[in-house]
Amino acid sequence: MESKQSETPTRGKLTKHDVGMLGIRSIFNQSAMNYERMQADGWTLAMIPSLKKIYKDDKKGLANAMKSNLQFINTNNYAAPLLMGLEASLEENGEKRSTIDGLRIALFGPLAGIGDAITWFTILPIVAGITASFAKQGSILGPLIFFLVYVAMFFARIPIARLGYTTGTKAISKIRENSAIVSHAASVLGCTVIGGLIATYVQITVKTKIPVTAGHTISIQTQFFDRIFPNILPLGYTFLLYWLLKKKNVSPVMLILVTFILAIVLSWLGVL
Amino acid sequence: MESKQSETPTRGKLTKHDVGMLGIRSIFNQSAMNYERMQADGWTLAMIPSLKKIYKDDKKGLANAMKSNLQFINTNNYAAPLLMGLEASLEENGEKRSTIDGLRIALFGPLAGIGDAITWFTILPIVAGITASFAKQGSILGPLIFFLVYVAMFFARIPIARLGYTTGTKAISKIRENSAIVSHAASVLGCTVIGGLIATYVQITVKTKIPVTAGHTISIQTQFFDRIFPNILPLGYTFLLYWLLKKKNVSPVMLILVTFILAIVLSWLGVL
Amino acid sequence: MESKQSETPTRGKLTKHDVGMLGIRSIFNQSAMNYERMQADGWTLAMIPSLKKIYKDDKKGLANAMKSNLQFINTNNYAAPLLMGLEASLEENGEKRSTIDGLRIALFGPLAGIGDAITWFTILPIVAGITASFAKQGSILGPLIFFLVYVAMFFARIPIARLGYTTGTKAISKIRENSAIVSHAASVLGCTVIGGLIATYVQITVKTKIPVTAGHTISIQTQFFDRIFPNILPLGYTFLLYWLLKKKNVSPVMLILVTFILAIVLSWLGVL
Amino acid sequence: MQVTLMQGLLIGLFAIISGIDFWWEGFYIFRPMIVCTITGLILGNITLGIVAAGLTELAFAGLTPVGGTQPPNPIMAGIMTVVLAYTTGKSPATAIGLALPFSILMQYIILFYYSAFSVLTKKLDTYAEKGGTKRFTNLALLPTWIVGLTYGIIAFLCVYGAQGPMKSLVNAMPVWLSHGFEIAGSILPAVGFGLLLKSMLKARYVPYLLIGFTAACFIKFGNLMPVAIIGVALALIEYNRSKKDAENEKKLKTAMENSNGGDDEDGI
Amino acid sequence: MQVTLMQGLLIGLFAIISGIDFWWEGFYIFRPMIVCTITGLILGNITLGIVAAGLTELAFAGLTPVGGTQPPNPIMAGIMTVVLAYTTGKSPATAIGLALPFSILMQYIILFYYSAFSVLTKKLDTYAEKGGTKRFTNLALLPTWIVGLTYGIIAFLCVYGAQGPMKSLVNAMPVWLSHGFEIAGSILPAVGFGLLLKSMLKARYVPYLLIGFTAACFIKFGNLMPVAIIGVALALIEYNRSKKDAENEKKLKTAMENSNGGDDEDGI
Amino acid sequence: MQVTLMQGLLIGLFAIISGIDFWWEGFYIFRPMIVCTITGLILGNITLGIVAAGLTELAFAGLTPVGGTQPPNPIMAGIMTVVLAYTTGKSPATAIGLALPFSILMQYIILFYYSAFSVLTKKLDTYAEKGGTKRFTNLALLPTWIVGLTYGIIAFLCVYGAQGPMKSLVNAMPVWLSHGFEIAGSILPAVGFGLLLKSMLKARYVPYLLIGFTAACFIKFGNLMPVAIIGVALALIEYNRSKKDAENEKKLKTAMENSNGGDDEDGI
Ligand SMILES: OC[C@H]1O[C@H](O)[C@@H](O)[C@@H](O)[C@@H]1O
Ligand SMILES: OC[C@H]1O[C@H](O)[C@@H](O)[C@@H](O)[C@@H]1O
Ligand SMILES: OC[C@H]1O[C@H](O)[C@@H](O)[C@@H](O)[C@@H]1O
Repeated sequence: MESKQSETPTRGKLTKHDVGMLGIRSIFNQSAMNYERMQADGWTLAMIPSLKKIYKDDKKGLANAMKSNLQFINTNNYAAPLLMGLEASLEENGEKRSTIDGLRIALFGPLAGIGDAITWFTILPIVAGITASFAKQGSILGPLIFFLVYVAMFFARIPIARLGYTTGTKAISKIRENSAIVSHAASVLGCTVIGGLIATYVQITVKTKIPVTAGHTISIQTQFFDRIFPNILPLGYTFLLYWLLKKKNVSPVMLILVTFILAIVLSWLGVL
Repeated sequence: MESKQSETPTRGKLTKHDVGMLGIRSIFNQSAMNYERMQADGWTLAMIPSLKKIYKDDKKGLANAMKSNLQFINTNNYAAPLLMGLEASLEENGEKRSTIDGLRIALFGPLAGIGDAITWFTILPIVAGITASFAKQGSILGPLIFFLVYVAMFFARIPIARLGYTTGTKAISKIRENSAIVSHAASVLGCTVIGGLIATYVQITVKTKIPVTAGHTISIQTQFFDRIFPNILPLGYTFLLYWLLKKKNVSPVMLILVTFILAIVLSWLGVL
Repeated sequence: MESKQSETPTRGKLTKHDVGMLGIRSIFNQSAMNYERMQADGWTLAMIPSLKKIYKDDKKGLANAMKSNLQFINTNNYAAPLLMGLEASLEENGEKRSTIDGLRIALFGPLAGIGDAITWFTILPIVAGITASFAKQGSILGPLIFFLVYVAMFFARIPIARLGYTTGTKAISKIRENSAIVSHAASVLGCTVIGGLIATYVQITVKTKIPVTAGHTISIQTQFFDRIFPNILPLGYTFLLYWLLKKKNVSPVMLILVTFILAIVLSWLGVL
Repeated sequence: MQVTLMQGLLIGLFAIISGIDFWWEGFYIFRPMIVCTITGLILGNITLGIVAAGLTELAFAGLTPVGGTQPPNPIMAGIMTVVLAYTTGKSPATAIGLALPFSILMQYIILFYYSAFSVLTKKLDTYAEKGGTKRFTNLALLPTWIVGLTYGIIAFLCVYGAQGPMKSLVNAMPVWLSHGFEIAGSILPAVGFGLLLKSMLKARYVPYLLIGFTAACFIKFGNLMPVAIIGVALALIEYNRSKKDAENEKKLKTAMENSNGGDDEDGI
Repeated sequence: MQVTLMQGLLIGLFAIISGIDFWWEGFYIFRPMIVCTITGLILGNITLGIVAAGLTELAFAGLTPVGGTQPPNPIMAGIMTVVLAYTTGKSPATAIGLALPFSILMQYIILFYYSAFSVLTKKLDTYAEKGGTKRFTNLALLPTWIVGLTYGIIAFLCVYGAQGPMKSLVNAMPVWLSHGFEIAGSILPAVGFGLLLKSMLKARYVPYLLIGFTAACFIKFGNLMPVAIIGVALALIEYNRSKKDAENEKKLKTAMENSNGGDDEDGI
Repeated sequence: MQVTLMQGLLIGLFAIISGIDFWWEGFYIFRPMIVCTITGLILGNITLGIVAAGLTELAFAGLTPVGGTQPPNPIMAGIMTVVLAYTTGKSPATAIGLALPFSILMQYIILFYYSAFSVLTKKLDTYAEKGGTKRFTNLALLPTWIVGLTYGIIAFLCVYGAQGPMKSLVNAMPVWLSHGFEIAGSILPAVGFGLLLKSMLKARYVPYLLIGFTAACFIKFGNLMPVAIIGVALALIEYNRSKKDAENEKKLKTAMENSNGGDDEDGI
């Protein structure tokens, strides 16, 4: 403890309002989105006022913290304030840089998986499905409810950031100890939902039919692939991409391009 | 061992017949059912002859045992003989009061969950479903089979009590050691089936429809709640009650009353 | 290590080609199939050239190895080359007889379960289902594809044998250590699929209907058994057989005969 | 048709017996399946009784007293369904609805008794402290006799004494009220489950509750067996695991004890 | 139509080849898909053969020899379905039923051989003890040749030699008998699964059996993949867990050994 | 109908605002539900806008930017669906298809920006090293303004400037091409999931991926809740287990340290 005190003699303290504002500022998370390090620049931008208050006159410390925050990150935008609040509390408490950076890096992936499943693939379809029922019949209630839900979602960033912050403050020692366990459980949840996402949101349907006799054809999709396992093509293609990304270091843009070209060519050939 | 011997110098031994009779006497379990301590009075009533035989002239010990048995208990009525048999064997063996009472208290909850799931929610619907097929067509086979099944169920109390007793006798040291494990596994099973019970046996269906345009309405139930998760209202209401019972110490009678009033008011308003 | 060297001073080494041939020879696995020790004789026959090469002039060792291989074994025929390759690598490395035999005996059961599930109950229905669609319309594509798939399956024995062999060679120490873990995981998978197999491939449907009133009957199957649990009779009968095999040491031929007689009698009575 | 005095008395007697059976949950002759049949028998139209038994039993399938709750009373429901069908000539299916108020009346009385019998607990404590088994027995059985008698009287009054007024009262009851009772009946199990959870649910069991709930939502089947079997499987897995853990901990403890520990203050 | 001698001999020859293939489970040309097609080819009506192949293959889909059981024989079923359709002019679908007795006849013969070949084991033991690989090989292959020959003879007799009598025998068979065989076929896999369980099932695997069974009961799909994938997932979870356990135990053991243990008698 | 200059400008303005909202993923006014409604309002036919909103929102339900991918652009799709339905008089359902090329055009532009903005990272590093928060902020916000402006210009041009040519271009586009884009859109999420897996998937998580996949294949439901709840249950089980493991390891470590270890080289 003493050693920490001497290391960071002048760490400032964030108020409840500061942390709330950090939640609001998490909106900047994608302000400079790019393929090199995704949200890293916007992330740092969001953190700046908090870091300034924490490091006060410690210019060196601030610069150091900013640089460390500029590492690759890509997470869900409603999970971001949680992680930002957590990070802020760790910074404030003068945790080691490696602990702070390690925790952020360990958590952004699982949080992306969980957050996407909750926001993009559960809340959005529910809200869209319900409000579209209204809208399709011309009722203004549709867009109105939709708007109100997402305004609420936006302001939820404030309590989410605070949650991250207090979790951090209250439980810094626990978190350091349990970070592996928390990230393990988060990965379990994340991988389960990604499995579900692949089955639900990637759609590949082969149109080709093999003519066997005059007037009779056999559908590759329904009489071949669907008999092996449902959604086997989406699973296979996702794993192909995973393999290319992980083992062959192919860039995502490349894969997007190839997917587009493939889709168009196969559409032209009448296969898809 | 020696210390136990000296403590309980004159413990009597139950015969096979005694234990069977204990099973039969478990019928008294609800004879004085009340909201203060549920089955405790009836439970003790059922245990009396066994306790008397075990404690023989040890008036003090008997009084002590009876008092200890008068603590709150509420379990399934086919699980009761099992627990009674188990308790009898522990008493007989002169186990510590705290062990005996601890085990009874640890097990009655899980056993209630499991027992209810088996008797009320599996056997009863099966037997009722099958015999009603007969009865609805006027065949006496319906009530006859129903009656025979439940006579058999009643006499099953005898072997159930013996099972509890021999488990106890044979495995007292094991049980003391494993009581935590057994109760843990029982709770896993119990909670799983209660989850299922909530989804199956609590039914709340909102009738309200929101008019959107002339002639078109949107159903709150099918187009809102059912799209979020099936049976979400039953789950939510059960958890509300759980929270009131556990954290706010509201009495069950109160909750039953409130539920009734709510149901009638909402029926009057046309919501349910 | 030294002690091993002295024990097996002249162990020969199999070439890649030898192991491939072992895979091909696994075809002999059932060449002398019988109820006393099932595939044991054919298994040994398949292993002979490999054993000869490994034991070279060590006549004693060869005889010993052959005898040990003549113990009861019954496994899936596409899993056999895997196990043979594994065994060959262990023999080559001069592992203790008890390790070799122990591993073979521990693994053949789980591998039978898994292999049967994959080959007999997954690949066969898929291939049969798909090719029958063609054949039923008279297209030669049906038998053709069927034939090609199984020719490929046959030659897959070569890489399967090599896989077993390299797994063994590379990981002998690991395998010795992990054999319990691997066999445990294999049993988990095996038992899961056998559970599925029982529900899918054993079919018992009671035809009896109980007349309740004039013109009305109640079906034992749909209104009784199916209401308790789907496929409850197949499960019960399989467990009865299991119990007879395990606890009463009844021979399988006996059970097959009894099953036949039962089926015919019950067919005659109109029960099945 | 009219119910004769003799029939009324017999039904009252049967109500006492089945009432005690329900109080004790003994032979399940309190279920509509038996109640309706016997009532039909007493009224001289057993076929009507049996048909009503089938219908009423199904209607009351989910209405159970689990966790110390009280559902609409199956005995009064069973008796009155048959009696009303017999006297008014309506179909048994319609009669079930008309019998509901009687069923709910009895439900309230039992609920009242559940609260009332709490007053006996003090006295029973005193007897127990003195080891007075005889007096304990007598007092602990008292509620049973009270309940039985109540059933007899209520049943007789409803069936015989108040045939006319009851009929008009039933007809006067607004739909929303009886519908309200019906709804309450299908929500009430929640109280029982809440009570069970109160005594069982710890944080570590939440996943199993979720699994059971989700399984029941998506497995369509007429009883709880599938969920129960999943529960058994999970419980066995946990049992084996915990046993292994316990063994390891034991070994660990032995190891720690052997290492004659001066620095034990770090151990948990 | 009549089957010529030449055709009969050719079918006999194919029966030898596919019979050995079935005995060895080699190339799966013993499945009706191939047997029917080739028989059709030999009889000069390949289209009939292919159509029969599709139908018979599906009918025999679940009839497998797992766990050392013998199902109704697919080769005789395949041959006779095509031959009977060809000679009697009935549709292949009807012919499948008529072919069943032949199929069951062959099933019995194989069952007999399974028992009979047990007599060879002693001799083989002796050869093995002496390391006599040559004589071992010859003897271990003998059953194969016997089985092959049997197939050839039976097939030829059924197809050519006994066309007339066979036809009348088939027609004389009562429905309950053939239905009985059919039923037996669909129960028989239970023996195989019982044998597998005998060698695999321990108390700790019961939960997985239950999970697999329940999953298969409620997941409607044409093959076992879904259950197998659930099994793979569970096996992987157990594998990772057991590995971790083993590591811990190793550490524990090291710890216990280090604590130079005088009081080791408490350890398990 | 024609779009007036004023209307074109207003739509351009709204495109800037919602474009920035999409870039930031802020208030979700970039979803077709809002975009169509506002566009309808500007064009003076809000009912058309709302109806189109319902249809387009559903059509774009699965098209999300997860994992850093870019789906066909929802803003341009929303604007052009309403505009094309308004100007050509076609039904909104048809107009969705016609609007797709505009949507894909914008998708490409954003994809280009994702690559292009990488050039800023070096400069931002320098600012950060010097702690220059002011300049850092300005530069980090620059992409946002560029993107916003681009939306405004493109939207104005498509809506007002190029009404005629656009119409003919749309009509000239072959079916296979637009179908190809459609297909690509429904495959693209795979890239996002691949990216997520890249950062999360280790061997020990494969079973959970399989369970999630299989569950989603066989549980028919409109959203991911069931799978998510199963995932939560499994995660909680693993959490409790890992915690217990960690405690045991801690104890073990204490034990090992206490046994003042000379032979530590065996420990792992
Ligand atoms: O729920 C446990 C238990 O609660 C009450 O005591 C009774 O309703 C029993 O029928 C039930 O089994
Ligand atoms: O069940 C294991 C195994 O048993 C027998 O040996 C044969 O029927 C094989 O086809 C099967 O794979
Ligand atoms: O997948 C994580 C994350 O990836 C990108 O940054 C964006 O598309 C977010 O919407 C998404 O949540």
